[in-house]
Amino acid sequence: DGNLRVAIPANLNTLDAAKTKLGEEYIMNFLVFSGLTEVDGKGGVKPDLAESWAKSDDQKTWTFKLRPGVKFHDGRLLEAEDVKATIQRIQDKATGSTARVNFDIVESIETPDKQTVVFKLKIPYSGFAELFGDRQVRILPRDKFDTVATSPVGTGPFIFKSFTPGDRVELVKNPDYFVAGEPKLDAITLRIMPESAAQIAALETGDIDLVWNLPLESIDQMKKNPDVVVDSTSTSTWDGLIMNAAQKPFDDKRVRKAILMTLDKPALVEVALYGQGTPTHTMIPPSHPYFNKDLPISTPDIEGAKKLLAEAGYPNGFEATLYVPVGRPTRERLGIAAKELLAPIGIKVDLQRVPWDKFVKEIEGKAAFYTDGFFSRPTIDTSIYPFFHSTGSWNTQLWNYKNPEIDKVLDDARAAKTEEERAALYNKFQALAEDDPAGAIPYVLNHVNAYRKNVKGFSSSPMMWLDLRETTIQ
Amino acid sequence: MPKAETAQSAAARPRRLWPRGLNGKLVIGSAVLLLLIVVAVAAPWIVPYRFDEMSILNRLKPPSLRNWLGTDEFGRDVFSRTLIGARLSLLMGFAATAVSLAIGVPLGLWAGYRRGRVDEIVMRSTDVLLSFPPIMLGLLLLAVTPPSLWKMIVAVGIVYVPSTVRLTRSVTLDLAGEEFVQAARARGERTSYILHAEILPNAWPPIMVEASLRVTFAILLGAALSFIGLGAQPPSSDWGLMIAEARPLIDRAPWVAIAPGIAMGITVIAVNLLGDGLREALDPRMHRKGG
Amino acid sequence: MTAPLLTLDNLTLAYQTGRGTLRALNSVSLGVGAGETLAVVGESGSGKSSIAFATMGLLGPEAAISGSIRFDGTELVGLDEASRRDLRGRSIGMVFQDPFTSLNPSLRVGEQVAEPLVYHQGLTRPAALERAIAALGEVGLPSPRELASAYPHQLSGGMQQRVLIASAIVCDPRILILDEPTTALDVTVEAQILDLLDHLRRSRGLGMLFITHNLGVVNRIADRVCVLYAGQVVEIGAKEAVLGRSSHPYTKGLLASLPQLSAQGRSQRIAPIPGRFPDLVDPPPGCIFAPRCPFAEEKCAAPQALTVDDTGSGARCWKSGRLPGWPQADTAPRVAQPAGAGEEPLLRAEHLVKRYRRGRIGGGIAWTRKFGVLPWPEVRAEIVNAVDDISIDVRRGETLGLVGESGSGKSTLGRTVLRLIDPSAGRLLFEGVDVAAAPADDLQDLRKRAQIVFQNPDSSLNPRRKVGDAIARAVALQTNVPREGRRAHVEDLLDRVGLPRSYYDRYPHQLSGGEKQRVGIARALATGPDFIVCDEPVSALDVSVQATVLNLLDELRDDLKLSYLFISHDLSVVAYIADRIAVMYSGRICEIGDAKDVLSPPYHPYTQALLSAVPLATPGAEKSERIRLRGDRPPSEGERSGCVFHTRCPRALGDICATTMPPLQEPRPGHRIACHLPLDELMRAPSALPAAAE
Amino acid sequence: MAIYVIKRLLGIVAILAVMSVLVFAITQVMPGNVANILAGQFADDATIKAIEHKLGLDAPAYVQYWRWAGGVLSGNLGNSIIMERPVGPLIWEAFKSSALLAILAFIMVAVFGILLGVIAAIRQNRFADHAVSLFSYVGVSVPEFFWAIVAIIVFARYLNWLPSGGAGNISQGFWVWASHLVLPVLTLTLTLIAHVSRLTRSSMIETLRSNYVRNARAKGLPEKVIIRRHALRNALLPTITVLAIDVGWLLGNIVVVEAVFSYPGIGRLLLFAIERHDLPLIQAGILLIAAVYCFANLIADLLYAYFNPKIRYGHAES
Ligand SMILES: Nc1ncnc2c1ncn2[C@@H]1O[C@H](COP(=O)(O)OP(=O)(O)OP(=O)(O)O)[C@@H](O)[C@H]1O
Ligand SMILES: Nc1ncnc2c1ncn2[C@@H]1O[C@H](COP(=O)(O)OP(=O)(O)OP(=O)(O)O)[C@@H](O)[C@H]1O
Ligand SMILES: [Mg+2]
Ligand SMILES: [Mg+2]
Repeated sequence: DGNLRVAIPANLNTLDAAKTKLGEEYIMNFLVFSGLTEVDGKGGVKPDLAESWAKSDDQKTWTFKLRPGVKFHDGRLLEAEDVKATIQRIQDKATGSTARVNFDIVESIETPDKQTVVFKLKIPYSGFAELFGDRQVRILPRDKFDTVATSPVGTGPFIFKSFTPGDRVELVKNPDYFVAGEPKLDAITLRIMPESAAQIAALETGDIDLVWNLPLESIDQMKKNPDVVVDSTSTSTWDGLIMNAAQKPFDDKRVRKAILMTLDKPALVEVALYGQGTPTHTMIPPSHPYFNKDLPISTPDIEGAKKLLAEAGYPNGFEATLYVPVGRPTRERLGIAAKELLAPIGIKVDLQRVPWDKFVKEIEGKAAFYTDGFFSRPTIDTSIYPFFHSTGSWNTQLWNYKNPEIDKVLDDARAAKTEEERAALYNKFQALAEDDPAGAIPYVLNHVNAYRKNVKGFSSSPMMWLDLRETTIQ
Repeated sequence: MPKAETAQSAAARPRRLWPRGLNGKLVIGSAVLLLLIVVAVAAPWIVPYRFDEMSILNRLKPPSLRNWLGTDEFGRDVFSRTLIGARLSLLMGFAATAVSLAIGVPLGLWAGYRRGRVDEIVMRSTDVLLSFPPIMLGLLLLAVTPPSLWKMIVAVGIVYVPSTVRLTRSVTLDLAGEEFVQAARARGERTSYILHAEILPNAWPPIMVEASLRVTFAILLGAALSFIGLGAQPPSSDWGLMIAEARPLIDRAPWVAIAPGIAMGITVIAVNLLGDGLREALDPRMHRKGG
Repeated sequence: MTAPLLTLDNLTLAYQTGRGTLRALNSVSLGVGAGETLAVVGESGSGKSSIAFATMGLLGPEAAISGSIRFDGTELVGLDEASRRDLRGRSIGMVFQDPFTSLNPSLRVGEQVAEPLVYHQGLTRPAALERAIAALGEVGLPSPRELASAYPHQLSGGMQQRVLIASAIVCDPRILILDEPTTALDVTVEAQILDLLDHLRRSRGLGMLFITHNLGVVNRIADRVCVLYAGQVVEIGAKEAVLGRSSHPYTKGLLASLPQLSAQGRSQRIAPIPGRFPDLVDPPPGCIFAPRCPFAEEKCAAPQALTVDDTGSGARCWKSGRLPGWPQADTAPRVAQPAGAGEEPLLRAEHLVKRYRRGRIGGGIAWTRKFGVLPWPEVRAEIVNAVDDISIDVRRGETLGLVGESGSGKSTLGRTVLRLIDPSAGRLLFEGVDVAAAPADDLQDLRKRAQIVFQNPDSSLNPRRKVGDAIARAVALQTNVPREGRRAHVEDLLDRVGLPRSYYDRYPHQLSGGEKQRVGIARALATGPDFIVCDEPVSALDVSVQATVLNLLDELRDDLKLSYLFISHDLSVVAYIADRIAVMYSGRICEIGDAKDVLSPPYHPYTQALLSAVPLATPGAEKSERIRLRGDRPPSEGERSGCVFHTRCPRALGDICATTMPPLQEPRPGHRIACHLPLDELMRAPSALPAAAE
Repeated sequence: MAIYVIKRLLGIVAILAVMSVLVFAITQVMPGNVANILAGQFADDATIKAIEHKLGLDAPAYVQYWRWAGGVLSGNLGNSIIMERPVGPLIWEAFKSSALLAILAFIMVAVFGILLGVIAAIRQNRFADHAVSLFSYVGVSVPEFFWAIVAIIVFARYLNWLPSGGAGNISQGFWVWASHLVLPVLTLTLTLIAHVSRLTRSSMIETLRSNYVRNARAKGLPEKVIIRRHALRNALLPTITVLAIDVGWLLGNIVVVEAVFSYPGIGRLLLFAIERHDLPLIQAGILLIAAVYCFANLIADLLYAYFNPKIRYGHAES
């Protein structure tokens, strides 16, 4: 039958798209809901619920035209008011949506008619349409906000049927999906299976058709199985050593640079990712058109690093506590490897594993030195600006990085009118960031799915969600 | 005269302080455990490699002459890590038991000897603690503060306090009725002296037997907590954490999980043997003569 | 003599132990005929139970057996398990010593009695149960039908023992083996059981192999007696011959060790058997009794043979025909204590009360109002009146004996007067100072001057301490002997109680029962007390050891001018040692007075019953009239009005006994009897003691 | 007896009340509260404040507790803060799944534990005894997650006999449903059975040496009857108590086993709640588990009393 069974590793906290924070939840966002626009992960923006959009010349007024006749799963027609209410809900701090910061720039929302939404921005912003392709920015029916967390109603290709916490989510085909002929599957079951051994066994025995985000260490093994296809794609999800420039000794760019120079990036890809990743300069993945190909991936230079440290006043190195979050294995491994790699230049690392919630509350954005990592974001600007611009919302919390040259490059890129111009600016940004690193970003991760041979029409998305609209089972 | 009778049958079988003939379980158990302790203590000097020495090229290698038990995902020598892990796991087991004894035994002695209200309060508190399934209590306690080995030791120790209190109390209740305790009171001893010099030495054997079995529970509970992520902190690693971390690799590099698993198995079995042996050796009922 | 049903021939039994092979039985030969009672007596460890187990085939794998056991022509040694099982219960019944643990706690007694019928005679369960009920009736249990559905713990010890007997005889066995069937029971109950057994033997023609260590019991029940010492039969023969004209030194010694019960009081010290029971792993060569025998000569170094004459009597001693009487004790004769009537008593208890609360699972719950309003559930506890309004005094240099059945509250009283237990009410004057309610810290004087010796040699010493240290601790606490002098002081004390000084460094398990008891006495003496509570100090000991300890206590009293509160359930022991006797029943004193007054009429009915129940070891010392109490188990719970004894009193008057507290009558000064019966009525009671022995 | 049960029930209620305060207090001092988690990474204080306010977490602790307790008293367990759904049905569903697992495992442990123990006792120091000892030693010597993973690899992956995890639905047919339970139940049983079998063994050995068994032998009863009627009944008394204690272990082990076998039970739910500080869920989960445990103990005590006439019929004077 046309029921695709998918294994996901963790339970969902919420089904409310605005509040989602986990990869597993994002899968749901794209299966059940739609956004105004869709980002293809290669920088392109496509229409989704919005048929078309236009921006004013000052890039401050954005007008979206909704696709007509789109129905929510409960049968009601989508209206502009729904879009407005959805965005306003995201803007409400009490909702606790991580997408809120993106909409700080919105001054007002108007709905001149049922098919039109007009956004007035406080600043010019060329990437505004891309924001609507973001994970949390799914359009919800404005009369169902109360129940969306438990029984979501959207406009997406699949209709939510049931959720047994800890066990499974069941979805069925949306016959009224606004793209004709899609989806092709009749139903989807997301099975929650935390133990990788269990996932693999289930896939191999055919209990499961697809394992989402296959554990990296199982990939080699999985590839040997003739019944299984392992599909890998490069993402801009990255891990890094966060160094807080507001705290000693990382306030000195030479220290940061010395640490970066010590890291053997290809080796870290091996150790932390079992090879399932790509060394990079910043979060721009090598597969991206903006990636600076002229800049070589740095090779370890112990002597050079020692010299820099000595210049910075640490001829014998120093001691530092490196925090790693428990339950994020790639970042744990990165931390453990870093401890070893930094030893030759005299940096003695005291490694501390911290439970996730404590890590979020007490370490992230507060400690001087820790490993962390971030999901791919829909646009290069949203991936970089918040982290590297001195006013970037995450920069101020993460590493307090200030580099006027980078600020200027990033601002220019926002206002850039052509692709070439933007590409050049981002190339320059990478060179600057390599010279004056904020932290050490050794690699971007691959996203790997494994599925049985009879699953067709599936390809892994660099954004790590599951696009199952074209997928079929034979 | 029931009392006179018990006296007679007791007279017929002299109370034994220590086993006359050593039993096999006791000998094997203590020999293996002793060996383990020696290895654990000496581990830093006898391991072929540093336990956290990584070699990326050399990772997940199967057992060989170079790495007797193979290497793990960071290319660390599993044999060395297993030996070093013995320190943490044994420390965990013994220290947690020690904690539970340090808290539980005095409380149990006190409650059993004083009876009355003190007893009531202590027993009701243990009732509450006992109503938490062990792992839950550990979880809740550990969730409060950042994990670290000593906190885990304390948490696991606290998990076992109620049962220690109960056991000590019941032994004390029995002993408090013994005539040598009455005699001590008759010559005007203080309560503290009676508790530590008259009752405690005689309460030790059953407590020790229980405690030795509890060491194994503590090791296993510690492993379960490590599994959940609240245990030992890497790169140092107890066996539980080693198994937990090696688990995704189990079919790719089974030796990484099997080595600490077997080490743990041996330890637990040794302690169990020791405990059972002690129980058989110390429990006079086990030696009851045929008639 | 009929042809024996059960014959043991050259039975030898060895246990494999950690220390080596233990020869528990050595060529034992004896026989029991139908309708005949053979009593096997001997000290603890002499191998009595081993005979029983060997006969029943209940020995463990550690036992190696040789010789022959024949039952009705069948050889039992080496018999296969199935045939043995067939004999057990069907042809040979057995009753064990301890009724409290010999019944399955989770089966109704009726079923336990009926069981053998089902398996041996193939009866259906209901039919078997009917027969079991009949058997329960036959052993004298009241309302057997109801009793059959009771659980063992609901019965008293005496009743349990009857149930055991019923289950042993229900299949009509021809031989009944009884292993100390009355040792765990009170004398009054023991007397009932002995009567019952006697009756059964007569009515059913049972052959009985009766094992006991009590020569009095032997005298009551046996036709023939077999005296066992260290696994050897040392003397065998008709009861009159063995007990009356004993021809083996060991038998003589046993008899001489018994305190004699007589109204005459005492002046002669008892003469115990010296020495210690041999180690059976490494027994002495030659005559096994020679090391302890006062008549031993060189010739005794050879092993002795048992020579049995044609009446079936004989002794394992070459001198047997020519032995003189057992030597008198060589110690000084006892000093009679002056009455010391006028002076202030050392210890005086006035209206002393100790109640225990005993909660009961599933027991009552009462709703009371807490703080006047809140309904509050309260568990209704049972009140045990362990000591119920008792007034006694103990004068200087005097021994007050306290007798009573088990559970009558003797120990509680003894411990309460020492303030080891806090009394619930009443006054307690030690040398005129009230210590009943004094805070624990003010008791130092009492702790120094009043001490206690316990019953149980095993539990009275801390097994983890050297005996010397245990004594030294008391010296350190309560005397001002300087630290350096303590060891010497303790060694002096060990001397005093007749232990070698080297025992200072021994642990309790390295001592025999009698030695431990001596250590207990030395410990009590360490504080230099004036008053010692002796709580059944000899009850757990064999007669010969008991005798030496009694002598020791007696001597100490004379030497050190001690006062004793001497607790025992054995009237002969109390009669031997006490100047005055208090008889206790269910928490109350029913009679108190000078020893000779209490031991001669007028008696309290309870005293009379106690006295007539005591089995005496002298053949022919038949009592003029036996008084038997109904039932057993004195109730001590709840609110009690009237005489506590009225439920069992053979002479109860009627309602008045149940409702009104009996008055205290004083036939002679200092002799008080609490009874409703008028004095002259009490006076008319015949003496319960045998007519003055000599 | 009824009164005793009522008393015990009141006791359980009291224990649960105390425990709820305790759990509440512990969650109050846990680092990181649910608002931080809801707000996500790098949320500013204002956002956290806003969320706290919306959830009423800014009220004083006692008010929060009272709000919760008031709800519980009126039969409302509150909503899971994270999942935004009522705790009652959520817990109940998970509880039912876990209960199934726990009950099956418990039955296995009880039946086979006792059986093995009895066999070992009867064949003391012979082959069967040693085999049982070895089996139980091995069973307890390694943590349950190790066995669970081994079981998955052997039975699910290589032999492909049984599903590797998850819960079956009875609508998929009985065998599908049952096959999902086999491995978790097996794992739970393996780690607990030793406790029971060893205790049964030693108490059986002890009763076989008791005076009343000796007396039964003296009555010439067949060995089978002696073991069944006389020894077993009494030997099982301590086992009952141990089984109750094992319920506690079972409830603990279930957390781990559920995680490995992706079994949607209360253990995982609770772990999930603790990780996210979802107080109403934590409270309800812990109290439910504690209640189960208390009831298990109560039932054990009642059974103990039932099988022990000394308690059932009050005790005689000693
Ligand atoms: N199963 C056994 N293993 C080793 N020694 C035993 C065993 N049973 C009895 N003995 C020893 O054998 C000797 C005789 O024991 P037995 O029980 O027959 O004596 P008893 O006369 O019945 O003593 P008591 O009056 O104490 O019951 C004792 O020294 C005892 O310690
Ligand atoms: N701690 C206690 N709690 C409750 N009841 C008790 C306690 N101690 C003794 N009793 C009860 O008090 C009564 C008297 O006991 P006590 O030990 O004084 O009797 P006894 O005459 O010394 O008996 P025995 O001859 O058996 O030593 C008994 O019914 C006993 O069960
Ligand atoms: Mg005996
Ligand atoms: Mg007593």
